[in-house]
Amino acid sequence: MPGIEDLYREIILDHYRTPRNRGELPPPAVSCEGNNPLCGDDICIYLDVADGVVRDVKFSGQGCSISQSSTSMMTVAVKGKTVAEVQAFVRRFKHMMTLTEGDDEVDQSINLGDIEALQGVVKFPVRIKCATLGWNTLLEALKETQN
Amino acid sequence: MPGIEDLYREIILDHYRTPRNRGELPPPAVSCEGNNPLCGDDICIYLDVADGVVRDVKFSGQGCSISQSSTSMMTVAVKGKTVAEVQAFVRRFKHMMTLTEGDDEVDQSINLGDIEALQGVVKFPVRIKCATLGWNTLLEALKETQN
Amino acid sequence: MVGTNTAFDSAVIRRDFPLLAKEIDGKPLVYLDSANTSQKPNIVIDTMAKFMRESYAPINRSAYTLAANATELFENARNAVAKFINSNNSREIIFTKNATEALNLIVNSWGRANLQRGDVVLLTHMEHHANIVPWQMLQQERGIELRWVPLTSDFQLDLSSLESLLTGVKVFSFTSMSNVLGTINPVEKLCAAAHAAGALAIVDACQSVPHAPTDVQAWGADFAMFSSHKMCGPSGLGVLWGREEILQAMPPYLGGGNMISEVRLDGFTCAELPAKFEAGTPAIAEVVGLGAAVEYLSSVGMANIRQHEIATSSYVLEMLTSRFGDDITIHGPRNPELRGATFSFAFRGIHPHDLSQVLDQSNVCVRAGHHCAKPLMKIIGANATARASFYLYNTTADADALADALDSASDIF
Amino acid sequence: MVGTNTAFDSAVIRRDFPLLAKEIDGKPLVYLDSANTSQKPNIVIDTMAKFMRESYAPINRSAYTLAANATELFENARNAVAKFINSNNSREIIFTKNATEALNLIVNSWGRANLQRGDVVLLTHMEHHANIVPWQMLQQERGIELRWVPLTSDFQLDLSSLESLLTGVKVFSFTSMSNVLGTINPVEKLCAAAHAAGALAIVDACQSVPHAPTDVQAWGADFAMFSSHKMCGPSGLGVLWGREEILQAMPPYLGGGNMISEVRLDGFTCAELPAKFEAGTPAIAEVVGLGAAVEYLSSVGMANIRQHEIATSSYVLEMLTSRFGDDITIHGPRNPELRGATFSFAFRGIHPHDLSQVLDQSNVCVRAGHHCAKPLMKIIGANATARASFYLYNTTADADALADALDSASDIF
Ligand SMILES: Cc1ncc(COP(=O)(O)O)c(C=O)c1O
Ligand SMILES: Cc1ncc(COP(=O)(O)O)c(C=O)c1O
Repeated sequence: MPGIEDLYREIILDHYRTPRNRGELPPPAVSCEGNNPLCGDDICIYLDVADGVVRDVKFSGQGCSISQSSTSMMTVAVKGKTVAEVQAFVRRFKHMMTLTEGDDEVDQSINLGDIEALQGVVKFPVRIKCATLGWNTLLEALKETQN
Repeated sequence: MPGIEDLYREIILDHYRTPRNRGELPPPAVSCEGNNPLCGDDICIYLDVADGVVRDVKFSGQGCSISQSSTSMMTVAVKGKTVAEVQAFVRRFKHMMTLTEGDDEVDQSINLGDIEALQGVVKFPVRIKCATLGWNTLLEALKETQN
Repeated sequence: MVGTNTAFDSAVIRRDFPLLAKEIDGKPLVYLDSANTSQKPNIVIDTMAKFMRESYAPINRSAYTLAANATELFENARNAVAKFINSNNSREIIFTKNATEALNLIVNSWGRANLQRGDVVLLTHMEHHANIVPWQMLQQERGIELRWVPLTSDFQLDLSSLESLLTGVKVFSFTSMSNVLGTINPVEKLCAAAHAAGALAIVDACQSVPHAPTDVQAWGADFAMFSSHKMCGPSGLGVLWGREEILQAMPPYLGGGNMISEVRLDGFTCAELPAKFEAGTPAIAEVVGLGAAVEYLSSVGMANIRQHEIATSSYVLEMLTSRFGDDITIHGPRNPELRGATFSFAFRGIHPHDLSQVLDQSNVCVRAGHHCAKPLMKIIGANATARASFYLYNTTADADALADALDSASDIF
Repeated sequence: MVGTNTAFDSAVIRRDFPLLAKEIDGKPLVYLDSANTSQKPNIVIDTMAKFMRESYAPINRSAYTLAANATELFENARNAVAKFINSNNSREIIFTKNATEALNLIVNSWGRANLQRGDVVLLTHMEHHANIVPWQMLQQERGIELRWVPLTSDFQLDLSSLESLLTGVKVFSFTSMSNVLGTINPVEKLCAAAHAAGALAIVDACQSVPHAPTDVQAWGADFAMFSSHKMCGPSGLGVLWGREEILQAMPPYLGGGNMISEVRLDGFTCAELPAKFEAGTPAIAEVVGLGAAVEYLSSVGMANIRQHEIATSSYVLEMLTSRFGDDITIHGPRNPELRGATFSFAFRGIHPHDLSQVLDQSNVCVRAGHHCAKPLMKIIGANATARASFYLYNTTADADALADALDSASDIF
C-alpha cells in the first residue's frame, strides 16, 4: 500500500490550512460550479479574464484537503497567464494525473512548480477526481468567458 | 434419473396415437383456448353444458404426447358428468399432479381410472404443465358456461 | 430458525467470511462498510461455484433433467426468500438486478398506470437516491407532486403532521432504516397511516432486511425491496416483493422472453406472476447464491443479529463519546433500540474523504461521501460524512480499531 | 489474441468446463443448449470465487484501498469487453442485467425520446421476443408502427424490398444471427442500408458475439447488445454497447444512486457515461467474471471458434442428412458459411417436447419449444421445434451422440 505521506505532502496541507484566493468575484467575472458526484464536494470558480489574460481568479465551496489545496495552488499558478498559457498548463497538470490519453499536445517543458507535490495522488486513483475538480471547473469557466 | 417408461405408459401413447374426442363443437357450445408458454403448445376445448351436465366435449390444437393424451383421457372422463362432478374430478387430478396445495377439498374416493397412468409425469416436473394444460383450459371453459 | 441460536459470537461468525481473515501489512481488515455492500460467507461463494461446476443450466425453458434440476434449485431459492420475509407466497417475489431496479419497476409499471398530473407521492427527507430519483423522473414526465416528511432534531421522522401530509396522497414510499443516520422507522405505523389515507405503502427495506427479522405481512406493506449484496448474497440481484393482487393488476415492465404468454406480430400477452416481471434470462447462479445466504442468515438467526447490532450500537456510541467527547459528532439517534449499527459522523473538522483515507492506513474501511442521500446531507448540514457500518461479523475489536485509527488521523491534520 | 491459436481442439477445450466432465448413469453429458445459455469454464468460476474471497468491495463509492482495487478490477473488465468488440472506448459499454434489459433500455430511453405516433420501426421475422415485445410495448404507448423484413424460402432475410421497407423508418433493429434458424445476417450491409435511409441500426448480437469475432465499428452499428451468460460468462449480466454521442444525448433510464451528478428535493442531474445508465449497485463479481470469460475466449481465439463452428455445421448437416434423410427437417440454411452451429429440426413427426425428453435419457440436452421466437415459429409453420446448438466445447462425438439418441426415440413413438 502506498504510504499516506505520498499523499499529504507538507505543501498540500499548507494550502489546505491556508487556502489562497478563497472568495468570490462579482460579475462581470464569470463563475462556474463543479462537483464530485462520488463524495459530494463542490467548488465554484470565479474568473476575470480581460484581453485574453486571467486578471483574477477566486474559489469557494467545500472539499477535502486534496481538492481544496489543488484548487488553491491552481489559482496561484494561473493568475496573470494568458488563456492559451492556462490551457496548456491545465493539460500539463492533467497529464501528470495521467488523465490525458495522448501526450502529443502536452508541453512537457511547462514547470508545475509546487503543484508537482500532487503527483503522489496518482497512487490513490479515487482521489484523482478530487485533485482535478478545481481544474476541470476552471476549464468550464474559461469556456464561458469565450461565449 | 426416473426411467422414461414411467412417463410414456402404453395407455398414454395409445391416447396420443388415437386421440378421442378430437374435433370442434359449433356454438352455442363454448370454446376456450389455453397455451403452454414454455413450449408453445396450444389447445382449444369445446364444451357443451346443458342443465348442469356436460353433454359433449371436444378438443383441437397441437401438443406433445403428454398434453394430447391427458386431454384426450380427460374428455372421455368428463363427458356425462355434472359440473360439480367435473370440478371435483379436476381437483382430484390436479392433486395427483401435486398442484393443489391443501387437500381438504380433494375427494380422495374419486377414481381416476386410466388417468392414473399420468402419475409418472410427476417425476418430470417440467411436463406437469403439459399434463394439466387441457384440464386448466377445461376449467376456463366451465367458467364461461356459467357467465 | 430465526432467533433460536443463542450462542451468537461475532468473532466465530467472522471466520465464515474469507475476506475478513485477510491481513494487509500484518493488520487484520476492519470492514465497516456493510451498509454499502456486505462481505460473503464461504457457503454463498461455494454454493455458487458448485452450482456453476455441477448444475448450471437454463431455467424455465428446457425440459432435460439438468435444466429441470437447475429450475428446481432456482425456485427453491425463491421459496426461501419468500419465507425469509414471510411473504404470502413465492409468486410475490420478483427478482431484479438490484433494489434500485425494484423501485424503478414500481414507478414505471404501477406509477405510470396509476399516477396522473397533480397526484401526490409522499417521501421522506431521509431517502436514498433510489427512492427519490425514479419519482423525480416520473414527475418530469407526468407532473406528479412530491411531498416530504421532514426530520426532528433527533434524527427521527417528524410524524407530527403526518396526517395532513398524507392528505390526498396516492403513494407513501419510505425507508425502513436510514442508510446514513441509522434511524429505524416505525414501518407498521407508517403503513397503517398510508392505508388510512388511501395511499399505497412502499417500504425501501434495503437497510433492515439484512439486519433484523422481516415480516412484510405484519408490516402491512404493499411493496418492499432489498438487495442481495447487502445481506451476504451475491451482487447483481435484488428482490421486489409486492402484494399479489397489486402485482397482478400492474402492466408489464420490461418486455422480452419469459414474461410473455403469447407473442404475435400484432401484439403480445403477459405470463403469470412472477415471470411477468422477469424478462430475459435471470441471474440464475446469483439467485441460487441468495438462497444460500438466506439459509445462512436464518441459521445464525435474524433476531440474534438484531440483538448483536443493538449491543454493537451501545458499545460504539459509548466508546466513541467517552474517547472523543465533543470532537466527534454522530449524525443519528442515541438510543440503540431505535437505530441500526450504521454511524455517520464528523470528526475534528477533518474532511470525511481525508478521514477515510487515513483510516485506510490502519485497514479500517469506512465510506466517505453523501451515501446516495444528497438531500438528507443538505438537511443535516454536511456536504459529506464518514460512515462506519457494522454487521453480524463485526466485533467490538473492530470498533476499537476504528477509534484508534481516528486518533492517528489527528496527527496528520 | 484473436485467431492466433491454431491448435484448436474442442476435446481439449472441453476439459476447461467442469460440468462437461459430468457423467450421469455412466454416460457423459452432451450439452447442446448453448444458444440458450453456455457452460462456464473453470477460469470464470474461479475468478468470481477468488474475487469474492479476496477482493470483494463496493465500487465507485468508497475511497479505501480494498474498494479502489475492486473498482479497478471492475473497470478493467469493462475495458476488456470494450476491446473484445472493438468499441471506441469503454464509456460506450453499459452493463445491464441481460441483453433483454439492454433492448428495453434503448426503447425506453432513446425510443421514448425520439419516437412519436406514426414513426416506423423495422424489425425482421426472425427476431427473438427481446427484440419484439419492447417495441410492441412502445407501440401500445405511442402508436408507433412496426414493419417486418420477411424471410426467403431458404431461411435468409428477404432483402429484395429492403429499400422500400426502410422508407421513412427511424430504427432498424435486427439480430446478427437467428437463435432458431442459425442464419447469420449481413450486419454491415444492413447497418449501411439503415443509415442510407436515415434510420438508426440496432444489432441484437446475442447469438454472434459468443461465436465469432465482433467489430462494432466495422459493422457501422449504432447499438448492439449481448449476454454474458451465453459467452462463458456469469448469469445476471448483459452488455449494451452504443455510440458515445447517441448515449450522451439520451435521457436517463433507471433512476437512483451512481447515475446522478446532483440530487436536490426539486430535481436531479445525470452523471457522465457510463454511470448515467448504471443506476444502483452493479453486478460487481459478475462483471469481473465476464472479464475473465472475455480473456478466455480471446485466448482460444474468436476466429478459431468461428472456424470450429463452421466445421461442426458441415459435419452435423451431412451426418444428420445421411443418417436420417427425409426423416429429419432442419429449419435453416444448408451452407455452413452462412450459419452458426444452431439447428432447429423436426424429426419423424415426434413432438419436440417428447423428443427432448427421450434424448435426455441419453444425457443429450436439447431445447424444445418456441425459443422465444413465436412469430418466427408461426412463419416456419411449427408450433415448436427441437434445437441442438453447439459451441466451442462440442465435438463431433456430441453430434454422433445426438444422432444415436434420435434413433432410440423412434423406438418409443
Ligand atoms: C436505503 C437504500 N435504498 C436503496 C439502496 C439501493 O440499493 P442497490 O444499490 O442495491 O440498488 C440502498 C443501497 O445503496 C440503500 O441503502
Ligand atoms: C437473439 C437473442 N436475443 C436476445 C436474447 C435475450 O437474451 P437474455 O435472455 O440474456 O436477455 C437471446 C437469448 O435468449 C437471443 O438468442
